[in-house]
This record gives sequence, structure tokens and C-alpha cells, in this order.
Amino acid sequence: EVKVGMITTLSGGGAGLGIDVRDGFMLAIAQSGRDDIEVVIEDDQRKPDIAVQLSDKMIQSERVDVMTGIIWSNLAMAVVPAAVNQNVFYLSPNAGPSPLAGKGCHQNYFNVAWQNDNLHEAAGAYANGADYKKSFIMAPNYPAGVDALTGYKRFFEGELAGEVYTELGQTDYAAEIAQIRASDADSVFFFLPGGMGISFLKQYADSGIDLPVVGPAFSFDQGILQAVGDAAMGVVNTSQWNKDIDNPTNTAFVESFQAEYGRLPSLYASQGFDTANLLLSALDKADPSDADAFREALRAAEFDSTRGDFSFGPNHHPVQTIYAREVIKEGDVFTNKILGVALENHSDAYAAECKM
Amino acid sequence: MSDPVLATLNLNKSFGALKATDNVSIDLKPGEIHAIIGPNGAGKSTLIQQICGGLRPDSGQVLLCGQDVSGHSTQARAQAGLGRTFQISQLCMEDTVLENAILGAMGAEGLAWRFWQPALKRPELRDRAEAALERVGLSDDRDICCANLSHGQRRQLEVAVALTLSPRVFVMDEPMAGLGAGGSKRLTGFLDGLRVEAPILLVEHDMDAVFALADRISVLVYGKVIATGTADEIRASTEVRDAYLGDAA
Amino acid sequence: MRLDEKYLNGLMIAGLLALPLWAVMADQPFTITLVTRAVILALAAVGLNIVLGIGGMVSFGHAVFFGIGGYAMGILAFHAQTYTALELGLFTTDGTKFMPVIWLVAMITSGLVAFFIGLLSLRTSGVYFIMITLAFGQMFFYFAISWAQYGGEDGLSIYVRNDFPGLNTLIPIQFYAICFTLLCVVLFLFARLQASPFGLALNAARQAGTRVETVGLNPMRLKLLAFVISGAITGLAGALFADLNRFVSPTMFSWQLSGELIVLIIIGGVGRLMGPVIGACVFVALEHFLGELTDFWHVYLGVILLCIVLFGRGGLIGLLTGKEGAHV
Amino acid sequence: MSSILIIEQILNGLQFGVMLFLMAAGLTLIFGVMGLINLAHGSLYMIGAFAAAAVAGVTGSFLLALIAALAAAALAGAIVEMVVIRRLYSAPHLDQVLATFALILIFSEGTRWLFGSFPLFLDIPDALSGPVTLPGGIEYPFYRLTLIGIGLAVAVGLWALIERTRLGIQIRAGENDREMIAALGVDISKLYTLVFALGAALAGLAGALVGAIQSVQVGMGEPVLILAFVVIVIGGIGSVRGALIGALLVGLTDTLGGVFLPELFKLFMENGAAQKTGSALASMGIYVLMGLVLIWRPTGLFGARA
Amino acid sequence: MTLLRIENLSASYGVSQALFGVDLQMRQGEVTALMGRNGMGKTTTVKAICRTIRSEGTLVLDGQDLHVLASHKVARKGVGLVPEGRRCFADLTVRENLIAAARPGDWTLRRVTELFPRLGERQGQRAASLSGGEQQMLAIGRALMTNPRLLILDEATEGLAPIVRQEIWAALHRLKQETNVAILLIDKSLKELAGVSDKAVILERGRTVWSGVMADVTQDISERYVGV
Ligand SMILES: Nc1ncnc2c1ncn2[C@@H]1O[C@H](COP(=O)(O)OP(=O)(O)OP(=O)(O)O)[C@@H](O)[C@H]1O
Ligand SMILES: Nc1ncnc2c1ncn2[C@@H]1O[C@H](COP(=O)(O)OP(=O)(O)OP(=O)(O)O)[C@@H](O)[C@H]1O
Ligand SMILES: CC(C)C[C@H](N)C(=O)O
Ligand SMILES: [Mg+2]
Ligand SMILES: [Mg+2]
Repeated sequence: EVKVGMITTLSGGGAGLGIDVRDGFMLAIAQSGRDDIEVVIEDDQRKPDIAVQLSDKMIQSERVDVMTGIIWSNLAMAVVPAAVNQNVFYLSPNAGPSPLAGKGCHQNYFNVAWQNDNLHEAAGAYANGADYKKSFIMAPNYPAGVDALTGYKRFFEGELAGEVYTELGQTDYAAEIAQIRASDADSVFFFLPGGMGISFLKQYADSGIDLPVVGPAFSFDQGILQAVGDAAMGVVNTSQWNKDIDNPTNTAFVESFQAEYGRLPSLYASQGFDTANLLLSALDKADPSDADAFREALRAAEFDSTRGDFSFGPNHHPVQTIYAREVIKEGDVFTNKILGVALENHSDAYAAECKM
Repeated sequence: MSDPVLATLNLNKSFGALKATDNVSIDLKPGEIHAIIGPNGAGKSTLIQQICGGLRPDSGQVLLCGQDVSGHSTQARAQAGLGRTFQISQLCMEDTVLENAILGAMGAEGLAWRFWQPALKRPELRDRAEAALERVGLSDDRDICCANLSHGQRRQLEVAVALTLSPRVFVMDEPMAGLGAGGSKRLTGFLDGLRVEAPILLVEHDMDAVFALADRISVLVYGKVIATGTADEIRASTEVRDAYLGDAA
Repeated sequence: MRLDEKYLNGLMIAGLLALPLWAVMADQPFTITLVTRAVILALAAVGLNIVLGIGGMVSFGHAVFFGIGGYAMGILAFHAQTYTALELGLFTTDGTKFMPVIWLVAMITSGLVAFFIGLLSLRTSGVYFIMITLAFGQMFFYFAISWAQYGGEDGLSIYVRNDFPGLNTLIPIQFYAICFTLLCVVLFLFARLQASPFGLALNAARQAGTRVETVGLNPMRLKLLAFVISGAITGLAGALFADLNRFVSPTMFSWQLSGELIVLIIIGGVGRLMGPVIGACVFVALEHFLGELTDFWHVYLGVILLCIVLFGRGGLIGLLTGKEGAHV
Repeated sequence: MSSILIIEQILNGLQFGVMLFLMAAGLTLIFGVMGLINLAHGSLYMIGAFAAAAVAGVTGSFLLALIAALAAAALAGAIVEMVVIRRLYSAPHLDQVLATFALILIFSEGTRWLFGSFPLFLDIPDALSGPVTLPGGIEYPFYRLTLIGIGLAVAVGLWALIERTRLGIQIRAGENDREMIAALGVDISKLYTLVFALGAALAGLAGALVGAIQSVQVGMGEPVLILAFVVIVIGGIGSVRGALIGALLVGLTDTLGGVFLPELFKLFMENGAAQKTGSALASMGIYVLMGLVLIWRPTGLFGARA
Repeated sequence: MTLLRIENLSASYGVSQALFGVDLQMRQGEVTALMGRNGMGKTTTVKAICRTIRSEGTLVLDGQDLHVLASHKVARKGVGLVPEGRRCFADLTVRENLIAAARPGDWTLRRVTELFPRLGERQGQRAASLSGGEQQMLAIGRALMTNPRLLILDEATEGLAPIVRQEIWAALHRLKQETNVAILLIDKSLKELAGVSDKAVILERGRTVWSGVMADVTQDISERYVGV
């Protein structure tokens, strides 16, 4: 009998991501046919203090062996360090803040999604390939936003036409768009997750500027693409997953997810699904009560990932291929199509700082 | 003649084009009741507001016991001995009658900055408050919540709170308003005795009371004092009759 | 049947004693955490109740003090745990993990900030007061978000709870004992304060400011002092809250938190001694139990809160005792 | 920075201001005129946007979508007033706060229940999309110009309603003394239901109009709510004119602060750091503005009463 | 013809009962004085008629049971109220105060400002900044604007200058003579009351203890129940 605690965002504006992660995760658990895994799911309401208390509950009362589920970096920063120090395993299905990849890494912490910078780095790499010389870059003024611009700059070899931090939760981008128009940029990179990205893209499309745009997948996932609509058509974005990645696991996943939930999976769903499969693969080999053996089993990452090859770097963060995708329309539905590889077998910039 | 306890020197106050107080100089001597009468809107309440610190005059001075208090705040003037009642009752509606009186007592004793002993249990406050209620005849109602008082009872409480302050001067804006005929008669008798404790500047439209009580009467019309004198002098003035009294004289 | 408020209060305190003890026996540590959360929120709300319930000042920015308390704890403990020096202009310290010192710093800092915020805000009244306090809250919120040194939006994790002499604060019931004791102390102070001359005057200042002036008292000063006391108490609660979670972040400054504190008081009963306590317990319990029932539990929470306002004038205490609370 | 860009940014600030006014207009009406602290105003805004998105999705017509937004929000407003708010006029103000807070919870999660957890699609109609060229060579989105026009029209209409009609007078009288206006024969209940529905409809209209260039999602009303409160408090409660001026001030402060503060810091800071500090300060800008205004004039720019 | 019929009316504020059995009859065109000491229930009776407080017993206006009507419906049936404490709409101008109450009939803005010229002069001023007496005039004017059949004046001349008071009494006399409106008067000035009223009703502790023709109110009675 294994107990898994999932803390994720199930209510409020950010609920879509949490629901996708949960659904993907539970799909894999169901498909495994194992009935000795109990998953306790709690809603963190996207509030760090609630998340911390739920994690206390998971650890103290529920006595879970493994925790997972958190979407947001700031919540992860609040929960993960304390949890792993209490000998619980934490498998991150989404957030990958840089401290947890570097100095603050921990032997019981595994990230099954990406390190926060990864997709932005890939965007930088893609921009080089697309021969962009001068980018206007933009992100919200919070740690993940700073990570984003840092990641892009790390790989992008051209110049910057402008670098702007917007307000977290900003809804009107007229001023930024005017700045873009006035700059001599030849491309725009932005990281604006969720609703911010929708607003920006709609307003950008309506502004008449036709500079190419590139960004991480967070504004182009299956959940919100429909809401962006035509404004997103043709935009290039980077992702470690897409539904057309051609391997049997992924094909089966997309099919069964759609059958089960009646919608296309998003990258978050794939991350939840992979997380569960990683867990299952480790459980096949060892019991969490034997921490060392279980850790080794996780580290081996011997499971069929929806992204194809998957392995962990020394800091327990993925080493994986990141693709450039393009937004297309399939019938009535907006979705993504892979253009090509942006970064092959990419690790992250912080692994060297990690000592465990 | 003894020095005035309260005096105004050339007070002026305008609201836009309207001169609500026009060069008003009046005074109040120990032991007297000085009534201010005048038509509605003549500026009586405005004058009182300036005396008590609620309004800042455009120019002129207010002297309390010879001291210039023109720049002082309302609470400083109260501490200096100004006890006032309002034309429209200003009471703590959720509190009991006794608590309202205790508040006055706290002001008088300067006891607001105590955090420990319950206010209602402090004998010095309680005695003072109950004495004042007793004098206006509200003793039996001391535990009634103010919101449950009738209009007239509230008027009585207004006076009681002023009494708790044991002020050196009373300034009363229409204390009779809202009292029934019987109540007015009683209050008239009461104020008559009160003048020996402290002189009273009385604004009132109840002419029976004014003529019965006032040692001096000043008549304010359009912000100006048009006449000052004894009851008989005022009654005799045609100017006052035209502006204010009509045939009530 | 109407309950006497005194019995209700006694019952509440007894419950706060019994429930965690039961939880220890039944080995339900999370129940203790939950009750601790309720007790700390209650403490913060008792602080707010001084200005809101007695003084009638609807502060929509009390999260400022909660957050300052939290960050006082976070910063001191952060420096202590990383062995880095904290430069404070005049002097340098290594931070501390000693609770009483942290509390003191939290209370003094939030009291001081309350003084300045109060000084400026008390010029306004009514809705304008609500909004200007909100404005201060937002300023602190955005400041904390961009304060990269202490984690910005990510916040700050403190790995081990701070120390209290003679206790092992990591054991939930022992940390609870600290919080509960502080709550009782503050409740006792609140009760004394409410009945004291100061409380009476403050209460009067809420209902009739001019009346207070004409008896020779200065309502501004009364309100300002109340604001400072209130801020300090809420700051203390913030420090405890940070310790409960071993974590601080800008959400402690958010307007939602300010709003929640107000809501707690209204649920329980405005201006009532136990109003914040009952409100906090009910709110935390609802949040917890409804969350287990359905994803859409906010809808049910909303409906329950609505029923409380519509049918319980004066909050739950009003409902149980049949007496309305203070009008604010 | 070129002067044309500066002009464009000022235009952006003004336009953002008008958009804020559109959001705040309904709130001024309900909050200023009826004296009700309606925290659920943001929810009505959200309802408008969702109704518009749903109808636009089915019919493809933006006009029908706008009508649906107005209708849905007005209906929700009327129901809320009749079922909840009506019982609270005589209650302490704070009870209204709790009740409308509860309504936020119900509306937000209820919407999520109905429409799911993902944002909805609502786009600008073709006729209004794309930029136009203004004199001076400034390219400006036509839709935003339309918003400015609608916002100003709403301002004038609302001002006339409140200040110039008998209905407006009775509404304001009711705010002073509800019992008294009823005792004079005015059916204040019906009147207030009407006002509430009207305020709600304005919120819904704003939600639909603004939703077309923003993200239509659960929780979209909350940041708007706070901004709208800021706007009407700066302007002075109960004053439509104040709300408009307040909105423009907030719009300009926010936009220009976000643009120029980082530039300012670049003079003595390294680029990235200047950006971060500048935009951090800019996000506080409107609250600093509100604080200063209220310290200077405790009842807002055009407010008479507290 | 009986316009207003009140029998055995009782009313409470929460748990404390204020009226225990008030009886009162009024006819069209008749002026009735409602008397009694402070706190005896005069205002409460008025509130009951206007349906701003819950009451029990008989409360019939012109054959219509008022107990089934909401406050504003009562007003529309022709009850015009000048409340105790004036209660003008503080933030509205004088003119707006009057317009807010207006209903079609003989009384118009013009006629009211003729009756109270002072109000005419201050049409654009906020009611809050009016003097007490001006507010009282405004309250009366406002009630007249509803063109009532039954006009209720609670402390109609409180705080008015004698000369204005005379004006108001004269106005009431005129109203009585020129219109068919019934008037219910509460006032502390017995002399003036006696001059205009046809009948009197005296309350004591929430009960009607005396009623009859005004002329029959002897010195004895008034001393006993009114204290003068
Ligand atoms: N704040 C103000 N703004 C404008 N005008 C004002 C203000 N306060 C008072 N007034 C005007 O000043 C004049 C004097 O008012 P005040 O209240 O002093 O009269 P009063 O003599 O007390 O009358 P009453 O006997 O009726 O109470 C009135 O005409 C009033 O309308
Ligand atoms: N709002 C209220 N709540 C509770 N009790 C009240 C309220 N208003 C009046 N009372 C009580 O009801 C009784 C009757 O009051 P009412 O106001 O009718 O008296 P009144 O005859 O009009 O007196 P006055 O001449 O002083 O205005 C009084 O004893 C009073 O204490
Ligand atoms: C959806 C992701 C972009 C979330 C991101 N990891 C964050 O911390 O906010
Ligand atoms: Mg006056
Ligand atoms: Mg009365």
C-alpha cells in the first residue's frame, strides 16, 4: 500500500493547469491497474500558506510516502524544501524554480517537467536558428519571469532591442506594444503565462505589428489556445512535449486522455501522466519505505515517457529534447505542430551548483 | 462689573457670498444667562460652532476667561471649560444613557487614557455621571440604550452630558427644542438655578423660556447683532419685532 | 432559546483547549495544525477588531501588519539560518531564532508602521479610509513582490521553526500551546481595554466623533493609539503565522488576506470579544471540510456565509445570543 | 525616446483610463449612489464577459454577444438585489461586505462549474479590428478608439441620469434616507433593483467590451474590482465626473509610470536592474497616487461626503 | 366621513412595547392634535400610520386597511409626513428635495416657494447647509409636494423663530380653510394647537387616555397629561 499526496490548484483562475496535471496523473494510475496506490488530492487555491498546511497534513496525518502536484514556483518553494527534509519524496509535475535545481537541490526531489529556464533557453536557441538578430523580450516582474529572460538571454546570440518587466497579472499591454513598435526589433520573445498571454496576444494581433513572436509553451497550451484564437496562429513556441510526438506511449496517451476526459491533453496533462508513470516504474522496483532503493529506482527513470527518451541529470532534473512548435488549426480546434528540435538532450544551467 | 467669562471679538465667517457671522462681539458675564435669538438662518449655530471650535472664523477672536482660544481645537476648548449642547443631538446611540454620561465624566476627569479598570466601575466617573442624570431626571433610564430613547429624552441627555463636564461656561443650542411643554417648563426652572454654577450662552426659539430666563438678550439677524438688552428692551424694539418676534412679544 | 454570551465565550475557550488535546490522543496532528491556524488568524482578527469593532475604522490593509510580522520573523530567522549579517544602518545583527525577540521586533515594527499609516489615513473616514488603507496594503504587497533579496514573489522558507525556551516548537501541540496562550492573553487584554475608559471613549468616537470632542477628548489620538495597538497585535499574529508555516511570502500582504480578516470578524460578530475567534474557527473548519466534499466548494462556502449575514444579524454570536453587534 | 512614442503612450494612458472608467461606471452608480459596497461588482463584469463569449461562440455575432452580456449581467444584478442586497440596506455596512464577498465565491466557482476551468474565446469583430492611422502618423487600434467613444458616451449618459433626471434625484435621496423617501411615496425597492441592474449591466458591458481584448477567465473581475474602487475613490464617491477624471489619472499614471520609470532608473542603473526596480515602483504607482490624493483631499477630488 | 380610523393600535421596538392601545379617528378636513408628554408614543403612532414600524390593531385609511400596504403605498394613498427631526435629504439641493417628493396635484414647486419664500431663495443650496428652521420649512414643503389628503406634522414648529412659527401656523390655518386636507398635529405649543385644532387626542404610556373636542381640553386635563 503506497500513499501519494497531491497538492494542486483546483479552484480559482489558475485551476485549469492543476486539473490537467491531476487528470493526466490519475489516468496513468488507472491504466496501471494497481489498486494498492492511494492518491490524496487537495486544492491549494494557489495560496502558498494553504499549500504549506496541506503539506503538513499530508506528512503528519496522512503519512504519505510521495508528494506531487504543485503548479506554481512560489508554492513549490514554500512546500518542497520542508517536505523533502522530512524524508518524503517529491515529484514535481510542473514547477521547476532555479534554487531547487541548484544550491537547494535535494536527493528526494525529482522534477519530471523541466527546470523553469528550459523552455526559454530553447526559445533563445530557436531564435538563433531563425536568424533573429534583435529581440524585444518581456516577462512579468517576479522570479519565474526573471528566470525566463535570463534563460532566453543565455542562449540568444543576437542583441536586445528592449527588455521589459511587466506587472504580474497585467491585462493591458498597449504601452508595451507601443514600445515594441517603436523599437527596431526583428522579433519578440515573451513569457506571460495564462491569462496575461491571452491578453497580450490578442492585443498584439490587433496592433498591426507583424514581427515574429516566440515564447514558451505556457501561453499556447491546449487549455488556453482556443481562448487566444486566431491571434496565436503561426506563432512559434517551445515545448518538451506535443501531441504529435511520435511514439507509442504518446499516441496511446493522447487517445486515452481524449477518450477519458473528452478534450485534448495539454503539456501539463502529459507532465502529470509522466510523473505518475515514473512513480509506477519506481514502485515496481522498490518500496518507498526503503528510501535508498526507491530513490535509485526513481533516478533510473525507467518508464516510457510521452516525450520519448527521458533521463535525469545529476540534480534530478530532466535531460530532454525541447521542440519548437507552431500553432495551427485542425478543423475547428487550435493546436500545435512540431516544427523541429530547438535543443537536443538539454539539461539545465544549475546542475553544477547542486551538491548531493 | 466683573470680567466676562466668554467673549467674542469681531467674529466674521462667510460661506461663499453669504455672511453668516458679521463682526459679532458678544460677551457672557459670571452668573448671567445671555440669550441669543434671531430668525432661522441668522447664524446662531454658526456663531456657536465658532465659539466651540467646530468652525474656524475668517477673522476675530474668541476669549474664554480672558484667554484667547481662537486657535484651539474643540477638545482644548472643552478642557478649558466650555460645555456645549447641540441643536441636533450628538449621542452614542448604541450606548446606554449612563455610558453617555460617563463619557462626559471622563472628559471632565481627563481619564480617557486608562486601559485597565472598567470605566463603569470607577467611582469618580460614576458618581459624576449619576449626579448629572439625576439632575435632568433621567436616573431611572440610566440603563436604557440611547437608541431606545424618545426624542425628548435625548434632549435631556444632551444637557446631562454637558453637566458632567462641570464647565465654566455653558453654551446651549436650542436645548428646549423637542421638549414637550411640560419638559420645557421643567428645564426652564432648572437652567434658572444653573446660572449660579456657570453662566449660560443660550440659543433658543422658545420665547417663554427666553424671556423668563435671560438677563440679557442679543438679537442676531443676517449674521449681525442688531440689538442687545434686557427682555423688556428687546420686546419693545420694533426692529426685533419685525425681524423675529412678530406678535409673540 | 438564547445563549448568554459569557457561556458562549467559555464554551469556545474550552473547545480550543479540548480539541487539540483530543487530537493528540487520537494522533491527528493535522487537526492541531488546523486549530493553530484558526487561533493565529483569530489573534490577527482580534487585533483588527480593536480598530474595526470598537473604533469603527474599517481597515482594509491590516495584512500590512500581518505581513510585517511575518517578514520580521522571516528576515531574522533567514539571517540566523544562513549565518549572514543583517545590516540595519546603525548596527548589524546575525538575526535570531528566538521567538520572544522575534515577537518583540514584529510588534514594534508593525506598531511603528501602524503609527505612520494611521497618521496619514485617519485624515479620511468611511469608505475613503477603507480605500486608503487598501492602498497602503497594495504598496507593501508590490514592494514585497519585488524585494528580491528576500525571495520576492517566491517568498522565504525557514527550515526549522524558531525556538521558545523550554519547549520543542516542532511538536505541533507545543507550538499550539504558545499560540493559544498568546491568544488568551490578548483576549483578556481586549476585554479589559473594551471596558476601560479608553475603550469607552474609542467606542464613542466610532458613534459620534463630535460628541467626543465636545467632552474634551481627542478622537484622532484615541483612534491613532488604537490603530497602533491593533497593528502590533496583528503583527504578532503574522510572526506566529510565519512560524506555523515556516514560510513567508508576499501573499501575507495581499488584499485578499485583509479582506479575510474582516470577514472573520463579521462571521463571528463585530466588536464582540470572541467574534474573531468564532469567525476564524468556523471559517477554517468550513474551508477544510467543504474542500473535501467537492471541487466547487467555494460555492457552498459562499452560500453558508450568505446565510450567516442574512439570518444572523451581528454574526454568529448575534444569532446565538440574539443581540446585534456594533454597527460599522 | 521619440516624441511620437511619447504621444502614443499618453494616448495609451488615456485609453486605458477610459477603459477603467467603463469598468468603474457601474460601480460608481451602485457604490456612490446607493451607498453599497459591492465587492461582487467584479463578478458581474465576469458574467458579462462569459455571456458574451458564450453567445459569440454560438452565433458569431458580436452585437448579439454585447446584448447577451448586458442582459445576463442585468438579470444577475436584479436577482442579487432582490434576494440578498435588499435585506441589507439597513444592516451595518460591513454586512454588505461579507454578503458580497460570499457572492464573489458563488459567482466565480459557479461560472467555473458552468463553463469549465479554461479561458473562453471572445474576439474583436472584424469590422472593428486592425489599426487606423491617426494624424501625426500614429497607428492606433480602431477597437480601442471605439472603446474610448463608448466610455465617454456612458459617462455623459450616466451623469445626466444621476444629476438631471427625477429618477436620479430620487435615487440620491434614497441614499440619504431610505425610510424617508419611501414615506414620501417613492417605491425605493423597485428603484434600487433598477439601479442595481443598471450598474450590473454596465459592468457586464465593460466585461464584454474589454473581454474582447483580454482573457475571458474565472477571476478576471478581481483585479478590475480593486482598480475600479481606486478610480472612484480618487475621483470622489458619487461623482460620475470624478470617476472619469480619476480613471484618466489612474490610466495615465499606470501607463506612463510603467514606461518612464524604468527609463529614469536606466540613467543611473544597469539595464535589467533598472527595468526591475522601475516596474516594481510603477506597480505601486496608482496606490501612491491614491494615497496622495486622499491625504490632500480626504474625500477625493470631487467628493462631498464620506 | 371618517378618513383615518385607528383602534387599539399596539406596536413595539424589538422587545420593548411602545404602544398599548391607541385609538384615533380623523375626518376629512379636520385638524387633530396629538398630545402627550415626551416618550408617550406620539411619534410611534405616526410611524405606525406611515408603516415604518410594525403594528397591530385597526389601521384604516379611507376604507383601506393600511396594514397590508408598504410604506410608499401608504404615502401614495395620500399621507404626507413631516417627520420629527426634519430628515431632509442632506446631499440634495432644496429644489431636488422638493422634486424628489413631487406628485401631481395643486401643490407645485412654485406654490411651495410662495408659501416659504426663503426656500425659493435657497433653491440650489444643499439641504445639509440650511439652518434648522430652513430645514423645517423644507420638510413641510416636501410633504406638501406629495399633495396629501392627510398631512402629519410631528413637532412641526420645533426650532423655528416665533415669526416663522406664526407663518407656519398661519399657513396651517390657510390650509385648513382653503383645502380639504386632514391634518394630524404634534406640537408642544398648546396655545397654537388649540387655535387650529378641532379635536385632540392625548396619549399616556402608549395608550389613548383622552380624546374629544379641543375646546374641552381643560387646564386640568392639560396639567395632568401634558405637564402644563
Ligand atoms: N457649511 C455651510 N455652507 C453654506 N452655508 C451655510 C453653511 N452652514 C450654514 N450655512 C448658512 O448660514 C446661515 C446660518 O446658519 P445657522 O445654522 O447658523 O443658522 P441659525 O441661526 O442657527 O438658524 P436656526 O435657528 O434655524 O437653527 C444659513 O443661511 C445657512 O444656510
Ligand atoms: N427607535 C426606538 N427603539 C426603541 N424604543 C424606542 C424607539 N423610539 C422610541 N422608543 C420608545 O418608545 C416610547 C415612545 O416614544 P415616541 O418617540 O413615540 O415618544 P413621543 O411621544 O414622540 O416623545 P417625544 O415628544 O419625546 O418625541 C418611548 O418610551 C421611547 O423610549
Ligand atoms: C505555468 C508555469 C509557467 C508556472 C511557473 N512555473 C510559475 O512559477 O509561475
Ligand atoms: Mg441653529
Ligand atoms: Mg416624538
